[in-house]
Amino acid sequence: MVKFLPLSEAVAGNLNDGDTVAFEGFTHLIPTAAAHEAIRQGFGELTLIRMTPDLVYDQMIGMGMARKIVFSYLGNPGVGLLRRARDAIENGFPRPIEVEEHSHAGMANAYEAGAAGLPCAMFRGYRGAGLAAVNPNIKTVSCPFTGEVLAAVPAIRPDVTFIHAQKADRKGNVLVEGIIGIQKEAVLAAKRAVVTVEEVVDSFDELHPNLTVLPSWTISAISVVPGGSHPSYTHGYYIRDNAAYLEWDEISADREKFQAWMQANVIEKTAADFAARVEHLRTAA
Amino acid sequence: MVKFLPLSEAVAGNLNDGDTVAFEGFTHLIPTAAAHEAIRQGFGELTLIRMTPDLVYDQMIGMGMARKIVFSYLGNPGVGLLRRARDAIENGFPRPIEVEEHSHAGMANAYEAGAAGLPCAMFRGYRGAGLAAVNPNIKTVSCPFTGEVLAAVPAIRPDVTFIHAQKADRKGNVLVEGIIGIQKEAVLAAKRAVVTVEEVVDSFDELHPNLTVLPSWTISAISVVPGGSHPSYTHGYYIRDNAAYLEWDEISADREKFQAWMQANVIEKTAADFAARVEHLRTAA
Amino acid sequence: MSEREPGFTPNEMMTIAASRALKNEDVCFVGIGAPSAACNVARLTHAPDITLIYESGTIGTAPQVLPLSIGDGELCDTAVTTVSVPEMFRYWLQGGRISIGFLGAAQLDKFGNINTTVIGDYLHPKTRLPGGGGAPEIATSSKEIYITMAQSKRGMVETIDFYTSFGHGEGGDHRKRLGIETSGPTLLITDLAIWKPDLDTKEFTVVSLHPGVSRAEVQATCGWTVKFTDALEETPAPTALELKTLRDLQARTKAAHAGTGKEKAA
Amino acid sequence: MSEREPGFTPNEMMTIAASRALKNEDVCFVGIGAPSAACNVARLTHAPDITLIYESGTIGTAPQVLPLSIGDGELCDTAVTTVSVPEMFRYWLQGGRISIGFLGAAQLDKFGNINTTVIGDYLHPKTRLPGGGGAPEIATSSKEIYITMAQSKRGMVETIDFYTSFGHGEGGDHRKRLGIETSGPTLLITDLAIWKPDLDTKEFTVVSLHPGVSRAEVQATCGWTVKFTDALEETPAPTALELKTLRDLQARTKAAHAGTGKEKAA
Repeated sequence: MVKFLPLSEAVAGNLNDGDTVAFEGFTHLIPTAAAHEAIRQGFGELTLIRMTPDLVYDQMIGMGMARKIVFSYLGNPGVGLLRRARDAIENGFPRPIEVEEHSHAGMANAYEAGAAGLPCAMFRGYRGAGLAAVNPNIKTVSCPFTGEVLAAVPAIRPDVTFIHAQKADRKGNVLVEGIIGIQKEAVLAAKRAVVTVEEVVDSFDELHPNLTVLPSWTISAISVVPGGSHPSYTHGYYIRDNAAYLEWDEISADREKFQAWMQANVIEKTAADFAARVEHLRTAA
Repeated sequence: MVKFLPLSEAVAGNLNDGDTVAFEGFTHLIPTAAAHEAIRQGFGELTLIRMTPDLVYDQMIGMGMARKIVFSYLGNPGVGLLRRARDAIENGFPRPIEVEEHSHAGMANAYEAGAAGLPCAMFRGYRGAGLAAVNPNIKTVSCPFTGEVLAAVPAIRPDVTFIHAQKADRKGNVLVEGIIGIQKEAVLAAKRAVVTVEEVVDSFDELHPNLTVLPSWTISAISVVPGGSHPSYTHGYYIRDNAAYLEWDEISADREKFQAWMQANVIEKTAADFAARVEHLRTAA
Repeated sequence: MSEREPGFTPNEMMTIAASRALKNEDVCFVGIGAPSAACNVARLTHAPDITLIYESGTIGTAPQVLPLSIGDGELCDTAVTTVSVPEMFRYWLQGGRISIGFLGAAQLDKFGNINTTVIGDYLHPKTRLPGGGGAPEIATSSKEIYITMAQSKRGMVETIDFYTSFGHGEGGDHRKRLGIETSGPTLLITDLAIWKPDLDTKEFTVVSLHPGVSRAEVQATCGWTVKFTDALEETPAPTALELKTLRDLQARTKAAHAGTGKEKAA
Repeated sequence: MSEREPGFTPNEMMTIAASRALKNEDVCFVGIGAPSAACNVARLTHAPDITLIYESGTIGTAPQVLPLSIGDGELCDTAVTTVSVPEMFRYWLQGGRISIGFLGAAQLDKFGNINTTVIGDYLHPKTRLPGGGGAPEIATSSKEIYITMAQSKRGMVETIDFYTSFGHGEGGDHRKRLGIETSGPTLLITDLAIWKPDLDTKEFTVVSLHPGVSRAEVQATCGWTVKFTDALEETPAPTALELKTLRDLQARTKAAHAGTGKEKAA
């Protein structure tokens, strides 16, 4: 059953060296606080899975924690490239990193198959695309009725998935709303799931019945971390810190500047520091 | 683009003899008014698709309109058997009817594949089940990564789907809420879609962003028919008329009683008669 | 010993015995024809946090009255969340999240195979039954299957007419041979007895007789030669609380559904 | 003739020319790197009912300011509905509901094949770019593809380094030979010209030069030998309304995003 834990305990109890892990969020609700906690605890040899790796994976890769990355868009959203990831791929710094690259459709279908307990996903994809030639995890199946050849990719089944969400109720059910992305599938596909939330409310009784609610028994641990998705945003709580994304482009361009920033803003900080970072971004709700 | 039409015109303009048609609804939101209009207009040689055929298909089959039925549960929900459908299958009365039978998982996946534009669906199903031996539309595919043999069924692609929903806005977007069943997939899988609604509201601006809304451009025609799902129910408007389901068991048990009931309650009535049928079932909203 | 109620019907005993088999941590898929009464009695007595899932898409429901169909509004109103039917069958059932699939049966054989499809030949049936609904995949994707039905020679037969859902097939390791990794039927609760499959043969064997029921009665209402375990027990009679919970639930249900009335004559 | 504005930049001309190509009935998938400015100018001028879909799951959005990422909250706030990412790619893109897929490009060849993956060898890249995101399937599932990019010899090349998304391949009926049934790239709008594929060869051919642009300028900023149609036209300059709409949109965008500020030092 789900446990409400401090983030440090939730991360320590659910992530291990060598794990295949997904910190998911599609521009919205990126679990930055959880990722920073994982960085502080210094895990290594991780296989990082995410459709849009974003700043937190740039940081983990820059810190040398990843042996492999599985992704479909390796960018700083709205800004450009991810410079630490580039340095690892182009120069093997701080260590070489294995790359498994898909399209968004490929990753979305692979997560869906993971949530659905299937060994693989089937879809109409990768036709004429170069990825099919360089990624051995892109194969084909034939429709037994029409003969049409469709793409197949293995299901994604992370050891553990981390997401950030708006709120939990006291029983440990979790609400995700707004741009819901791939989070539900990433949680249901994983062996274990850790959720950071903005707040805990008494009950979800008044919620509309068709919202995206993850029942408590699908989650391993919940940690309350207000501001935990900064510099991404949490719909209904605070807006995106666009300036921080622009700033990251500069910080990540330089190896030393990166290390200094990580030391000051991640290593020497805690999850409790996130609340202050979003104070000026809170919306009039 | 979607048109707001009287139900008689919406049915006449979108249904044809010989069509493959789905009147969907999973206990909730059954499009009874649309089905009765189709009965009044006397279409024939239809292939009727539905997970849970229910009273309206019992009625269409009893009226001799169907040449084939595709289904996964041929019951009167909460009561028992569908006696007109039985008479057609067991005795060929009023005409023989072809049967294509699936499991719920098979039908749900087949609709999903239809909505997703795929030729077939793949899932873990029918293992050891007798249907796999009697339905030639149940085949297998092998996972190209694990070798696991999975079930495959052709996608469902109706010529036209009819559903009932809570409301439309003036632009023709449609909201379905509560037990949403398979309706979204049934609409998106179809070439044409006709929706009956309880009411039209000015705008959906205040709706939660993650509700099940079908954009106007996915729908062919909308007809306002208050009470249009009776004796099923419309969440937030009126409750299920359980007595009518029990009563149907008697009516449908006898060929003459059935004909008399159809004459009095369908043929000689119009869509406008549905509102009065739910008056005593309306909930304090 | 808990207090006992002297008078109860075989059906009440069946429902209450079934409810006792459910645990607080169970995630129970209540399929077509299954006794949701048992699941809700469990929820209202010893298993308050049990998760009940109906195939209409309602997850974690806590109905105050028993639903007449698997898609009643009450199920949605009291659910933690309500999802689409494709999601229900893909993420929740096929995803391996169901601990107990609870099935009823029109015809059952001694290996837990169930027929709710046809009596007679499939193409030319004597009686066309409703069919499987969710059962074919509930039977193979749930970790375990509980079956409950009132005994009769017509219902409990040597050979069923159609394999709507697969139990243990011909017994032994038949499930494994078909690549099915779940346990299948592990419990059968009738109005007369509690049955469990033999560890090797997988044949349902009576392990407990309900109070006052004889071996002969069980055999007289069963179409196959019944096996009884050596250590045969007597099912504890319903407690006062269990009976009251079940009867109150049924009374609330009757009152609520009577309220809908039938369409008024025009 | 509509009123003309004397001063406008090549980029403004590009955005406005692209916006004109969109129709009120279009369902437009605005992919990574694509000029959502063009889509929104169309929506704010001649195509008020155009459906804009961003791959984050927002369907029918009408943002007041341009999103910085494809997942900005503004897109959700103004959408008809917001769905999950798997649903977006399965039901909406793969389902064949998109009339126009709008793509940008880091590298483009004359057959509309696009590279946004790597410069150099895939396994040992000189520059690792962000990759395709939704583009590989946008390129094959949308009924038509519009491409927009500023011209440069580095960007418009004879041979791209990687086929992130497939255009017309080697030209001719290459799409059909791969079983792709959609039309592929039918329009290229740069800062200097409007291009359409030759009916047979599928090579992009200049059909209209923006005001004041010469053939030589187009050739000087393109890495392949440019073909011009016989009936070469001049793109009508932006109208005052078009320019005002675009500039107001960009001003609103700048003001809105400036408001977020950066994290205060601890």
